[in-house]
Amino acid sequence: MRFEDRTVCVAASGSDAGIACALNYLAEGAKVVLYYDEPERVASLENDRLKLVRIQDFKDAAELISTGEEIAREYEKIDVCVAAITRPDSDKGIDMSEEEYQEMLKTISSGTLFFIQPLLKNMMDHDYGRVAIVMSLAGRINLPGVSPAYAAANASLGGIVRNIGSTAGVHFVTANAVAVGPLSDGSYQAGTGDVQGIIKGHEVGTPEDVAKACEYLTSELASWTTGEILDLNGGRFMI
Amino acid sequence: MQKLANRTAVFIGGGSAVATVALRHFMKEGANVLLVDVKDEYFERSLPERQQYPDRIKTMVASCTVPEEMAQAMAYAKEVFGKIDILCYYSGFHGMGNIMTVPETQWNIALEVNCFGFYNAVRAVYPYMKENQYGRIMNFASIGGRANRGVAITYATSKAGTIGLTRALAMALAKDGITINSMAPASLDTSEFERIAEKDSVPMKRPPMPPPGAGGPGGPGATRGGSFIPDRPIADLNEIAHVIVFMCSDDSAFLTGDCLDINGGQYMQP
Amino acid sequence: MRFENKKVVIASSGGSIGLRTAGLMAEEGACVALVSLPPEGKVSAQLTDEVACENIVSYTVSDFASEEEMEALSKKILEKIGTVDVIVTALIDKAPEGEWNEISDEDAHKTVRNILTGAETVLKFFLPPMIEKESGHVVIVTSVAGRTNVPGTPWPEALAYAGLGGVIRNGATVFGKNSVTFNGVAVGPVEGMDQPAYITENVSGIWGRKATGDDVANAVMYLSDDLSCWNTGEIVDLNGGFFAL
Amino acid sequence: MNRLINKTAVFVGGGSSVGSVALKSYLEEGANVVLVDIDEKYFERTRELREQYGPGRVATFIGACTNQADMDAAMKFAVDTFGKIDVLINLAGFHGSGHAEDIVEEQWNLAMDVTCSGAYRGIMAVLPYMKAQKSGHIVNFTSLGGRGNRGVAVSYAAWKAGCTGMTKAFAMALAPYGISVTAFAPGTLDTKQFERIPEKGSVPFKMPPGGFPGMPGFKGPALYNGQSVIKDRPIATLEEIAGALVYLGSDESSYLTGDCVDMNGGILMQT
Repeated sequence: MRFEDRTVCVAASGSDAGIACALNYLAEGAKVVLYYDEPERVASLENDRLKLVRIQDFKDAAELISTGEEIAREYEKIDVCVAAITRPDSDKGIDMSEEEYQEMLKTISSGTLFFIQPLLKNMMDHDYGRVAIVMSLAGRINLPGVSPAYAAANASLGGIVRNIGSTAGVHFVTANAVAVGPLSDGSYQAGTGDVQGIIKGHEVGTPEDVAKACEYLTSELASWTTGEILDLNGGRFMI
Repeated sequence: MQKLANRTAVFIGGGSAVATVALRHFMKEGANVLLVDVKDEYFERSLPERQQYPDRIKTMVASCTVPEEMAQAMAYAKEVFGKIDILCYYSGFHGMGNIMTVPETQWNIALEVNCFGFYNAVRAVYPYMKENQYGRIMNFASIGGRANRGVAITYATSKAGTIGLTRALAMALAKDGITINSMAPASLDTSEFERIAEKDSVPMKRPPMPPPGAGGPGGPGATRGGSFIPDRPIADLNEIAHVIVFMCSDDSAFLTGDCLDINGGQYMQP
Repeated sequence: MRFENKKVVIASSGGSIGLRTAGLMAEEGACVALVSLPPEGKVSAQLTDEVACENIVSYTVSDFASEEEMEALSKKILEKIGTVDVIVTALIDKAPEGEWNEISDEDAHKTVRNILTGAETVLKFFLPPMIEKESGHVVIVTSVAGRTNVPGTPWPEALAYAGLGGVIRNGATVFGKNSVTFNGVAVGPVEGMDQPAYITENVSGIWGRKATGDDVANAVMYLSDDLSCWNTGEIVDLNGGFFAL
Repeated sequence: MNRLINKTAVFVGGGSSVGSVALKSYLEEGANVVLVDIDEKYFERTRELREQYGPGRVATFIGACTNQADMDAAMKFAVDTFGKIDVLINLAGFHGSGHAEDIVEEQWNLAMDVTCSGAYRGIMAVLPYMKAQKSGHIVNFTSLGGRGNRGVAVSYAAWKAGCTGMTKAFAMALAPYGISVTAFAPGTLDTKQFERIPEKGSVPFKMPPGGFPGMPGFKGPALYNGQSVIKDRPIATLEEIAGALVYLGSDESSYLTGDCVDMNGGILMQT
């Protein structure tokens, strides 16, 4: 059991990737706190080591910070923090209204940062921490049919990862990202082009693939990998 | 739950320090391993493991630069273990000099070992992996080929070339369910093992590690990246083995053609 | 005149990139030595009628990767132009088509030699003047096939073009202390170049047109401009939006 | 000296030090320029230069990139003054202060609103004009802080990276109209020649906890240096930055789109 005495906080919104991560950490023996804002995604989850936390609005920094501080007090030591917050990309592209634009950025970018903030403070206090952020490939490479807001939000996640890696490394906290192509549950779309993988028999990424990649990036032995973005897209884009 | 249960791996350059530590992890995860290297002397490093698991570790002397020897190695692995699932390519060659001082021989050896040797190994293992429509291939490149490092020109060019080669082969072999990835670690802590000079290498006058900011072979910013993790300027080999286990297990089923950077934050690709 | 009395050496295996770079730089006042493969009358003929200016001297060499030939040629060129301010390499080669494991070792080595070892050998013999006077620019024209996955790329070409990326970064790092900058331009399909099918068909930029020799020449001139001496290790992705990192 | 003959450029955040020096290069290359910024005092930096070239070549406009109406008005003013817009350079940016574990939401939102949304609003405002003429160059001025391992504020790193990412989406969306969109990410700039004007709403920057590699007081291994590899050249001069902006704004780079061009002395060499 690779995460036996570890406490893991996962934020899942707009995709099953976060749910798969939580299940994977539970299977590996961890105590898991799962933030969610879509009840139907967590309806079937049942485990004594799992704590479900309902978030009203991932755009609300105050709610995320107070929830995080409460979780940190309750569990005293947070070890791993995985953010898988996304929104479907609108097909309006550059005709997106200012409200839709703000909604996209505030949910994906601000939601991810303020989910991580209180937990990161706890990790830095006891000099151990692993942060993994799931982002879309659209934030990393130029794809046709991607709205600028969706690309900006996901690209900012890459900036957050590199910044945490550069500044929190001195407290043994590493931060990495998994850049995924479209997943089998329809989340993390990446524009209108053909972005399917090329591996025979496994052309579309699944939430479990993301869970395994996050497990790799957040395990104890991944202590020297930081600021890296793992391109999990089945060989569609190799950089 | 073991990640490599009854998988068979072939380690080309299996006598290297990294391969020996990775071997321990592969044993823990339940794999069988054939170690292939150019001299028997390399295999002394893994003597304890070989004594503990006599039937799960085999060794063979073969050179990655000779296609026939690679074919023989793969045939031997098939004969002993019945199938081949994983290929790990650890062979490497540093070479020496910069663009103006590099001898042509060293340049050619570096390309031969780091790039064409990997191709020879992949071509030799392909039939066995195509048979099962399953394969995990790992190519051990380096940050020297990926970022601004003041290393020898032979090393930087051949490692950058082998990362490009990995992408091309990943595209070609994806149709058979085979994933190929390269990894680019920074400096490694191989102090546990006594250093054996690389075959045909000319002893490079390795400058003592200059303090940061001092003019080393590269400019002020180039000599040594240094990591963001305290007391950890270089990698522990178990961390590198952890990456190799991930790249060779089913966990990385959807990852191919990628180059994984393990460098403590010295180089963060945008 | 951006390149007033600058001495430029261009190593090109033929086609519009070498030609237009020579032409545009000469128009901006540079004195250019254009080295290319046996022209069979192709390159020099195009050159004379297109750009009738005496600043460009054309040389031919049979193998860029042969040290003897390049040493002799570099002596001859340096005697004529005295020193070197800018080196531009634009070497391409076509690996044979066919299944990845059916490319003969000999063909594979030939392709890597012509693209990668050739560029390194050119630099080996034309860098010394730059190192002595502690200023200069090197621009290596490479391909998008060396930067990312272009479907159908023969592996020897992917290897060679990716290796050029290594030459650029290592050269930039090692010779930064001599204030010499190394940069690259990763091109996709270009008008007037004899390019393999996987580039012209699979690298579909969004402009719906190929780059022209002038586009590439302008990028090369940006990277070798005196105003770019803090720009090193950079590779400009000039492929019309197929791949942009 | 005519790489931008009878082109019209709009610099959003043109009062910055980069904008002031780029103005000189653009005017020398024959372009008309409109500087847009939030306060008259920013334009003091280029007073003599603007007087030397006169209102026929350079104009100023007070407008905030945090407000779409201001941006629309600025673009209309530019078209009314010079007849068209060929180049838009988004120079406005906001550092913000604080790191991932302690940044306050207000600083984070300001950086988002100026660095990323500011460029977005500038592009949306100029779009009708560039679509009509079926040509144009848009350059987003981002930074090495958003691209590599730098110890900058998390708001700066995140939103400069966001702006670079957004550039790629705009490049793909606007190519059918013949508009190229590129990002330019320089390293540290030498702005000593201008007296520093603190950004509106900014809070003094504090070093990351435990210091930062290469700086005194860093608790990590002392091996990190992460500086320029070029001798005696730790930072960029504004003339070099202006030279790059001339290339990116001129028709010489009309085939280049979506790419982020770096100028950082080899600190980060994107592979």
